[in-house]
Amino acid sequence: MAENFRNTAVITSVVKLQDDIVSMWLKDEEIAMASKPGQFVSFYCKDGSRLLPRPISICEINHSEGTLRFVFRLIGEGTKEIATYKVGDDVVIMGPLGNGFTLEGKKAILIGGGIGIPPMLELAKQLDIEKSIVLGYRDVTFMDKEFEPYGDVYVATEDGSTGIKGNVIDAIREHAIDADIIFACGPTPMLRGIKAYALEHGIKAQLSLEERMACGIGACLACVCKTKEVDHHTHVHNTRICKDGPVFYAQEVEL
Amino acid sequence: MAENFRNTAVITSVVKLQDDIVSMWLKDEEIAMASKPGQFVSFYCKDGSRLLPRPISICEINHSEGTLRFVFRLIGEGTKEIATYKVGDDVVIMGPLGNGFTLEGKKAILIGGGIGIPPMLELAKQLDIEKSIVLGYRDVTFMDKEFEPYGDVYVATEDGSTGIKGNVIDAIREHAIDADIIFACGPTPMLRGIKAYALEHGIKAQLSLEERMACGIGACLACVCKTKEVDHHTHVHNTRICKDGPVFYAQEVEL
Amino acid sequence: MNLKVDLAGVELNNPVMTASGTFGSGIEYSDYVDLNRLGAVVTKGVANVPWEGNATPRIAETYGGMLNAVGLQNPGIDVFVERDLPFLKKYDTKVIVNVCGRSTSDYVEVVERLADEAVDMLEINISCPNVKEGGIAFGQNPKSVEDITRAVKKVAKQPIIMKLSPNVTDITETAKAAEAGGADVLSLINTITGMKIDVNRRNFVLANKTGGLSGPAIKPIAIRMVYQVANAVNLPIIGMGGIMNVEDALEFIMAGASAVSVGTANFANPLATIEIVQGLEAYLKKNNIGDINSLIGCVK
Amino acid sequence: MNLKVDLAGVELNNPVMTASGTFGSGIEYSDYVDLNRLGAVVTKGVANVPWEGNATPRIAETYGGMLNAVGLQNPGIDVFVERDLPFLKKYDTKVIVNVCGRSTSDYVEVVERLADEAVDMLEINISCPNVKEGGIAFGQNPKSVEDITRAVKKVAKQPIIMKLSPNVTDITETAKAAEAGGADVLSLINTITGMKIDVNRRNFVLANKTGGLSGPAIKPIAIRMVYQVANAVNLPIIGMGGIMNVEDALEFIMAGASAVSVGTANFANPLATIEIVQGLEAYLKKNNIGDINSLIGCVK
Ligand SMILES: Cc1cc2nc3c(=O)[nH]c(=O)nc-3n(C[C@H](O)[C@H](O)[C@H](O)COP(=O)(O)OP(=O)(O)OC[C@H]3O[C@@H](n4cnc5c(N)ncnc54)[C@H](O)[C@@H]3O)c2cc1C
Ligand SMILES: Cc1cc2nc3c(=O)[nH]c(=O)nc-3n(C[C@H](O)[C@H](O)[C@H](O)COP(=O)(O)OP(=O)(O)OC[C@H]3O[C@@H](n4cnc5c(N)ncnc54)[C@H](O)[C@@H]3O)c2cc1C
Ligand SMILES: Cc1cc2nc3c(=O)[nH]c(=O)nc-3n(C[C@H](O)[C@H](O)[C@H](O)COP(=O)(O)O)c2cc1C
Ligand SMILES: Cc1cc2nc3c(=O)[nH]c(=O)nc-3n(C[C@H](O)[C@H](O)[C@H](O)COP(=O)(O)O)c2cc1C
Ligand code: FES
Ligand code: FES
Repeated sequence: MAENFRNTAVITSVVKLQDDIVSMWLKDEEIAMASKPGQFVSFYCKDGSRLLPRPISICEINHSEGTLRFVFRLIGEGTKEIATYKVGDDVVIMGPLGNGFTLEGKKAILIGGGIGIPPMLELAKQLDIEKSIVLGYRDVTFMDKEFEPYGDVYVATEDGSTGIKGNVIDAIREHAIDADIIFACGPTPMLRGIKAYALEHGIKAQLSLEERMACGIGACLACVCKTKEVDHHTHVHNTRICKDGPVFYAQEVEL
Repeated sequence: MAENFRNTAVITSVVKLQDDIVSMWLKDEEIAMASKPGQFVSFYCKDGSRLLPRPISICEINHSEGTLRFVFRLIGEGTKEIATYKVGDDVVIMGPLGNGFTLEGKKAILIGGGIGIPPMLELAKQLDIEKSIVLGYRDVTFMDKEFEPYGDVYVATEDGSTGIKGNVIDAIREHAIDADIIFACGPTPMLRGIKAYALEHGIKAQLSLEERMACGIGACLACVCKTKEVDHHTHVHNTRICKDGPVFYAQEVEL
Repeated sequence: MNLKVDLAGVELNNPVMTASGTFGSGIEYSDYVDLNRLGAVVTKGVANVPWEGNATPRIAETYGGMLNAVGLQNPGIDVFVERDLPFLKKYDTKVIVNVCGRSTSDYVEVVERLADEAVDMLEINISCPNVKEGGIAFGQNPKSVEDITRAVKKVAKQPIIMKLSPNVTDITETAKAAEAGGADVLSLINTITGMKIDVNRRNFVLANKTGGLSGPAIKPIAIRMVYQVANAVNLPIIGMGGIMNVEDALEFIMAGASAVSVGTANFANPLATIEIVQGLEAYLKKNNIGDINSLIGCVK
Repeated sequence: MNLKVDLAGVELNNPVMTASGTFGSGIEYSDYVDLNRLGAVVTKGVANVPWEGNATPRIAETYGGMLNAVGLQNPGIDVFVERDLPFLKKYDTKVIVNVCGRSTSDYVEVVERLADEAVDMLEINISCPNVKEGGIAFGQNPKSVEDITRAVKKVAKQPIIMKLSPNVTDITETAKAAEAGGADVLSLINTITGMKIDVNRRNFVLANKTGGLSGPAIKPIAIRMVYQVANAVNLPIIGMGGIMNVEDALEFIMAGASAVSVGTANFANPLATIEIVQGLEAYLKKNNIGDINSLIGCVK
């Protein structure tokens, strides 16, 4: 048996970070105990018109209380539904899913872009090495203060309203941040840039990818990404993000 | 403009009368003010997988408080959903719909069968003439005590556990109840029996019918019943229960 | 900002219409909807004589949709012309009469009868799955689609919309047949034949056994068919099938529909049509689009 | 109380199976579902060689359903036989291998290769809407359905299930063609071709543009087709399309299916199959029915 569960969790806190970003804590001891940074959880909507689970990354884990935190953006009807839940409400979730980050290296850069920032928080807490944290936003920042206890935080915004104007790579260059390992989550163009940067500088990089999912557990082959080598499951060049990822080494995947 | 509205009402009370029967009060002043006995209201489910409104008869009207009472049986997913709503919750309803009972006669029998009993309550309150009230159940009774202030109440149960053993017609015969007008709501076989009884005894009868509905307002022609004369809408022999009913004189309709 | 669209020379104030059979002749919904705000009202199917329709139950709810087997109950063209048309003419909206028949001559009779009436367009329903004769059987055969279209066009004074059935292997074949027969506009999709069984009563839910499936459940099929037809013929298309909100309407328009019809959604929300008109205005404004026509078929 | 059903001589412990492509080879779901409790596991489509499948996005949610255009990514028959079959043989459930191909010889090759393997039945997928060659094009043409069935039957040692496409005008024609070709069992329905457009990005949601619609949205269509086919041929039927719960499964059985496959529901609820097995037991008990076979096709 894999260490994952489909449970009815209870909501212990809901806070709006921005108009369209919600932070939510759920209590589920089994899932919390089994979780590690970089893994995700499938949220099942209550409305019957929405059948597929919504994958949301684990943002923080409180092992002693058996709780998990998720931070998500309201994109469509599913995330909007979940955002209406109140403290004490039930929600069916399945997890933890995926492989998560491998804790390694001596000196790390943690990079989060937009709604890819939340999963970096638990990683920042658990990764016990020297860390620089680079956060990229379009404009308004969120959660950046929460990273401060765990390392030097550098912010980049596209409109230049906070930190340096530009993207996360601009911030890394600007501040000449060096490292032997990169951990990153964010939009594909950002990950593509990070992959190029990492290869160029000979830095190992773990990238967390995203794709539309149906089963969330590796059965339906909806969520594949192109791989350099033949993948172990189908023996083609398509590996399952939900099961074999979402975290891959940069050189393993084609972005 | 017809005197009906599509509004978001607020639930002011929810009580279980039996395992599968719920009594619910809603506050909506417009609809309450416009309502009369025998009319119904369309309830719209929140779950997106259920598109069609659920027609539920008005059981009681409190004009001064602007509230309405509904009593319904949990049949399928829709009524089960509505039964989960709590005091303070919203519910979208449209109404009042249909024609309602015509208050007339000198001496009436009000007959309710099963879940056709609730709509007779407001009628009993508003119909200011001599009244016998005959209530038919399969086994366990509900609401029978609530009718006592308004007339002599006779109960019939199929299993004989309360009142006489048999159906409402048996009860009427048994107690030799006479009248110049019958008002009835209940399952079709019961209404068929009442129609026969009324014709046989030369008593006028207003029957409240039921059929599956889509629009609830007379546009889709889903909810017709066979009529004796050519109907005024389509000029065939099918009249719309939602718009031209649900209450018909016994001789108008074929059951 | 322009919401006006053109259907074979008929200019609609906006692309939002009602789907035949879900809106009566507009009278009942006029309590909730200002008909002046609609691009067109499409009436319930009208035949040459009154039709009784099918036995009840005529409808059944399904997951995200519904089945209907109303069977085209209608008062016939005479009552329609005397009672319903005068009502509709009071409004600043186009009037499209949906025509049903059991034979080609039935259709032709209604079309002739309406030739000099104040009707903007006629929609020929050759795709109703709920009647034994006519209806869907016509609509599944390219040859008969072409023949009926030609027969109707011969007597019609208004532009003719042929309403296609989705119950076919390849809808572009019937679409091309209608085009060959001289159709001015195509509308699609009519309902998809379905069935529901009540497992407790162990019987069909509908008296007619089968019914036509409509509602948001079928939208992806309808979008695919509109896209296919838009890329196969040179006629304007009225898209329908599961439109609940403005996003759905836009999907049809982007797939190639010049106008859209809203059906089942009226039952779930009587204000659906109006909300969609308002939603289109808001979408154009938000995205800085001057003319809705620039969105028609924009996704290739 | 008997839940056992027979499919062309293969006895299933109960009529509940998994729908091809939604359950992998059972490995992943075995964390949630005791495979011993299932009547059969139907594997993802397997071809003669590995297939890459389509580009992503491969799926899109729709109202009460989903579209998929996975495109039959699979490791090919060799890996399947070495890795997946031994896993499945550990369980007390029937193993049905779903076979896909781009040409008749592809299908034949896989069927031959499996002839002496511990496989109970083969399901031939001639109805996948998501591949350019083979798949649906075969399944829409009665002649080619018959030919492929015959070709496959010639080399098959296990009973052959032909999986029919719903994207046809009259499914009884392809059903009869499969029967004429010697099919032992029919399964229906595969997905219905659909499309979704993202109105904000103004583009198709799926990389493949179209995909196959599945889920409860399509159930009424599937029930109708199972009923039609059950009344047109003399073969056992495996019914599927939108089964979410025991009532849905019973609808298919009463319409004429001897067994049912659960697909999209696994995504919404990984325990769906097991809950349906339990639900069937409860239904029989509650209604005092001794044998589920008495319900097959009981609604006429
Ligand atoms: C491994 C993983 C982790 C994620 N973690 C987070 C997170 O921590 N916070 C967060 O805000 N978002 C996260 N996402 C994205 C999140 O899953 C989508 O934003 C969400 O599913 C949208 O659902 P919706 O109903 O609001 O939107 P809709 O667009 O209405 O959804 C329709 C369908 O598309 C799918 N979908 C839409 N956008 C995405 C997307 N970007 N990725 C995958 N599926 C999508 C939905 O799941 C649903 O099936 C993650 C995605 C993946 C794959
Ligand atoms: C005019 C009128 C007044 C009614 N008043 C009451 C009342 O006061 N109390 C009460 O308990 N019930 C009443 N009913 C019946 C009630 O509408 C149904 O029990 C209810 O719609 C079932 O919904 P569901 O989702 O629980 O059941 P499901 O069976 O899951 O419903 C599926 C579909 O069938 C329709 N349907 C199912 N049963 C009926 C039915 N008996 N009549 C009409 N449509 C049905 C539903 O509306 C829905 O569209 C009334 C019906 C009508 C027509
Ligand atoms: C209750 C009902 C009655 C209908 N009657 C007709 C009709 O008379 N003529 C016709 O062409 N289509 C008729 N239709 C089909 C609709 O016009 C429309 O094509 C179909 O319902 C798909 O759209 P929707 O999903 O928005 O409802 C009817 C549909 C419903 C639900
Ligand atoms: C993601 C996905 C993949 C599928 N892959 C296959 C396949 O490989 N072979 C096949 O015959 N059918 C395939 N199907 C079709 C299903 O087996 C089934 O026929 C269809 O989904 C209808 O059932 P459902 O509504 O329960 O999902 C697939 C369906 C889905 C949703
Ligand atoms: S979502 Fe099914 S394999 Fe990843
Ligand atoms: S429900 Fe539409 S006419 Fe009565």
